Amino acid sequence: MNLQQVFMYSVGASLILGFLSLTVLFLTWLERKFLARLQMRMGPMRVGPYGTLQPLADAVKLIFKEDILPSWADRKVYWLAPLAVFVPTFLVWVTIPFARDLVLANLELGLFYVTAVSVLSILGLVMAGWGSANKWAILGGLRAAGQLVSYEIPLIMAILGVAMLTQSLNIIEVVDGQTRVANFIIQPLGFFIFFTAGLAELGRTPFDIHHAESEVVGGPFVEYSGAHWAVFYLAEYINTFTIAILTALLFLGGWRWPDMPLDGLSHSALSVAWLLLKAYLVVILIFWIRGTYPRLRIDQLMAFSWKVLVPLSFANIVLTGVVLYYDWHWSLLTVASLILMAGFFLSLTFYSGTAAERMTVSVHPARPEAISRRKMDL
Amino acid sequence: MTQPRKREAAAPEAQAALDDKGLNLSAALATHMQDIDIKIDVALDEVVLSTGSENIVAVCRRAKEDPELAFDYLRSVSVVDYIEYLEVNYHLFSLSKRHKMVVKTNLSSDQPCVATVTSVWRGANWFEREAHDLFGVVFNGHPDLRPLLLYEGFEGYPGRKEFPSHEYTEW
Amino acid sequence: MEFSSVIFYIAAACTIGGAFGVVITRNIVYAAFALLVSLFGVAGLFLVAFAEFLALVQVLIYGGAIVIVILFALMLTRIEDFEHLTDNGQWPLAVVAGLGIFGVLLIAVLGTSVRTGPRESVGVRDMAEALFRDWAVPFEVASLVLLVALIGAVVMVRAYGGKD
Amino acid sequence: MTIDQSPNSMDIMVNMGPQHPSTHGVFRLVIWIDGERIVRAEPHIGYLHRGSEKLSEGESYNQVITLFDRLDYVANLNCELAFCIAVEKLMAIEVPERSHYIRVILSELNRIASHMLFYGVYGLDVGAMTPILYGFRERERIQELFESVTGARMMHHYFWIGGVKEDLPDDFERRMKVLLPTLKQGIDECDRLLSDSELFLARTKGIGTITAEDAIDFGVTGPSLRATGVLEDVRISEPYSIYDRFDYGIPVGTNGDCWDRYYVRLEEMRQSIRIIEQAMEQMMPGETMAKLRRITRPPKGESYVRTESPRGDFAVFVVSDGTEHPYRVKVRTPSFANLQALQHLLRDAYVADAVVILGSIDIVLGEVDR
Repeated sequence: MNLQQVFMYSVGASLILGFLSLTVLFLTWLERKFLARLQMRMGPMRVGPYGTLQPLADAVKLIFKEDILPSWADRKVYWLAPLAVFVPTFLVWVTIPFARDLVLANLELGLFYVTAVSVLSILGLVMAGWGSANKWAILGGLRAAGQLVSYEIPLIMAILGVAMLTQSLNIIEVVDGQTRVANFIIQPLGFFIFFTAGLAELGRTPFDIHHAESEVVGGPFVEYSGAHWAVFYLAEYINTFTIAILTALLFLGGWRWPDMPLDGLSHSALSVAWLLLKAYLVVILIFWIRGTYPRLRIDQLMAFSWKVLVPLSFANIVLTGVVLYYDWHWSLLTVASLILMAGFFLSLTFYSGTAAERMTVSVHPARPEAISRRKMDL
Repeated sequence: MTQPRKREAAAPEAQAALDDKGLNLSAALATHMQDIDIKIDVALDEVVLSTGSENIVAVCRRAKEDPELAFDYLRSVSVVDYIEYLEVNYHLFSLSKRHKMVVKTNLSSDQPCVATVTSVWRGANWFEREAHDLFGVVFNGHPDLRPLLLYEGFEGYPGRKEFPSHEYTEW
Repeated sequence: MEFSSVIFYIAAACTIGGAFGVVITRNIVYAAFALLVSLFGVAGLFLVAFAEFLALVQVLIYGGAIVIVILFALMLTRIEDFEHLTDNGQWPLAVVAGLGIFGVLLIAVLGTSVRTGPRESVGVRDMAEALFRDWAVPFEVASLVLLVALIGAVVMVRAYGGKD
Repeated sequence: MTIDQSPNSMDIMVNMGPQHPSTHGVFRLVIWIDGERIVRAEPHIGYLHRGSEKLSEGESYNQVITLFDRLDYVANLNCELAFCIAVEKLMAIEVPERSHYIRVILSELNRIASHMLFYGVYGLDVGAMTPILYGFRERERIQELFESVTGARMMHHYFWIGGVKEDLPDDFERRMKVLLPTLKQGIDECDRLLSDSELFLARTKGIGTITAEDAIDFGVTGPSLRATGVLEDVRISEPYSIYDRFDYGIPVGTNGDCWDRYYVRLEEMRQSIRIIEQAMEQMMPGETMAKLRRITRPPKGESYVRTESPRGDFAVFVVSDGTEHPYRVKVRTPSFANLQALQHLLRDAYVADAVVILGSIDIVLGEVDR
């Protein structure tokens, strides 16, 4: 490695950092606007046209806010924690391509690298929880550790399924493998597992238990304020975008499916646009889920991972392996995956009972002559 | 500081009128509580049962467990400070029979002391704690008489008439 | 100095420094973080040796899972009771054990002829074939042992945990 | 594991509140947790104790109503109603027909507003973000109407002893014609948004159950009691005002869990609308205030009046000594008694359940602490 290469890498890394920061600014605006749409309100409207400058105003506010250090906090761990969350989230982007030739370092083990590095940001959350010397923060840190470690497994297994299909761990090769058919058509089950586990990794709404405001009041971030809190925030949104773009790359065909007609520079430009479009669709889906669902409880969350997602992801791998080994047509995998998924959702509805069984509230007429005396004669 | 007001003798009394349920109840009370020293009276539309403080638990338990009375629901426990004595009111209601009654007992102002009814209705717990807070009534046998509404170490009984509300400055 | 030697010295310093940190620090959580540094150093050494897969496994399993589980256990216990490690009588034994292992490793390293010079990294495919074809039986035995350990842990926790 | 076991030395004590966002006011719940499971819980109240009962003894009867506005600050009119009825009963006042209807209509509207607040906040408690905006949208419509009727959004002082302060505004009927159908639609929308959600059911079904016997024993009333399957509503068990003139339903649950408590309230809003519709039809023009002396001076005596507030049995015990000040006012507030059952409800709960259970009994701290 020579000096020029080092220089190139530094320029590339700072470009990615700039791009990610801008993306985060845009994502915060998009989330607020989109949720506002769901909730019949306007969202930010005052700063700039349609509130477009609101993220900037927020950023400025956060930077100028006082950084508070709780007196009992473990100073070193407390200040290091935001960094420990942010660095891995950023490092993941080293190997994420925007187009075939637009990538900082195309690692042969790209997919494995992504999973390995992204695990590390859990450590930052645990550090934040412990360093804050706050019981809610510790509780949140523990929840984060438990949740993220368990959901790592189905996530990796879903990625493994994709790797088996393309016989490669290189992300660009994975995308190239989807020239004809995107992976989400071949492996709907894998797509479902990856997206669900990805949501859990992000700590987004049905799985946002580690910083649930109504329970652990922000979890590991309770005591943070100002710029340090902003770093957590930045990391969280980068993570969201990472999962979205990974979904687009691994399952939605990246820049390939359906294939681009153009060549050369225009091809690259179009590729990036196509990829970002897919990624933003996933982002919107994530926001939509946030606006719709309540949160799970920690034991339900764990049970869902270990009892549902992990067995399903193993089934996905076995199915893929069988189909690949006997060299059957890919549509067989689709059908088998769909049957498994349908079985899962059917058992879910069967398990929770019919609408009539769930309805345990009945209305009794209040007219004295018509009162039926249920349970009154105790 | 103004003298606490006493009840004026000259004021007119409110008219009492019991409905059918009340009449039935006062008749039933006379037979079902024969062995306890009680006095049955009427206040507005409610049956009033007055008894000595030593009989409170017995009366309440009888009122709850007797199938004819079946007072399963303790509406509230409230204390009225009549300067010379404190009156403790147990407002009862029967959810199955839908009749109501108030049990009254008088305690001395200096050492208000009565047995707890938490063993009869668990719901009496906080009502009694509150009465202890505000009026200083000691409920013997209560599981936990720590201050509920006031903070630990508050002095005086702010519910009583003699409490100097207007002179009281804390902060 | 070559670029790879720079990385090697950094990684080696991390490994040894982290290991010393684990032993020296009195704060048990700091010890866990020092262990993390040491494990990352090892990952860096793997990287220098062109074993990228091993390096990533090191990061994923040790950095991600093991250290987090250790921290998890530390936090579930009451921190104020265990904030400072106390000396106990085991350190002479520990020194003996450490020196013993060091001696064994030293003999093993000195007794092996080490090839130096540029090396190609081992491909994932070669590794997979080695693991799942040539060494399939030991691999399965190892996973069986882990399974037994897992079940044993569950049984032990159940025995203490009461009704659930 | 029971809730009252003594905490183990390994259990962590956590203060939930008074600054915790899900305690619905300044309520402090001290919990001892073993991992995520609650081993012991101890509620602490009194942070909002303003001594309303004592203050009442220094005010004239009509001024006391303003203190009652501030007890249950999300269902102010229901509190005013209880005190007015208690004094009127003591004085044996015949309240004019029209003011009865006005009181019923406004109280029921306030019940809907209160339940809508519950609905929204409950959504937040289980982690859903959207319900609160839907709930507040409906609540806002009612508040706007209140503003036009009473001149205030919250602290109305509109029900007076002997009637209501003044007649309804001219456009009241027209506004109600628009309001009621929109409210109905809004309630249905809220219902669809949350009630059937698989995750919401998972969080609330079977959580925080209480049997009918236990609930009665603890003095739990209102929707929380009805959720256990007891058909008990002050409006039918001890009718006051003119509630016996309407045809409506009392929702009753089965399991006494969080979902039942939630859905009983949701259904109650629909029934309230039925009452309001009938009241609007039956209401005739006429006097709104009984002929009274300028200074209210009830005869010597005491009256205890129960009303059905959105949270349950809201009762007022007034002792009069014949002067223009009440001798003693005791307020029996539903949240106070319901909150006693919290320790019982929290047995075997997780930390996340604590929030859901506390939310489901819908306390208002102004009412608990008085």
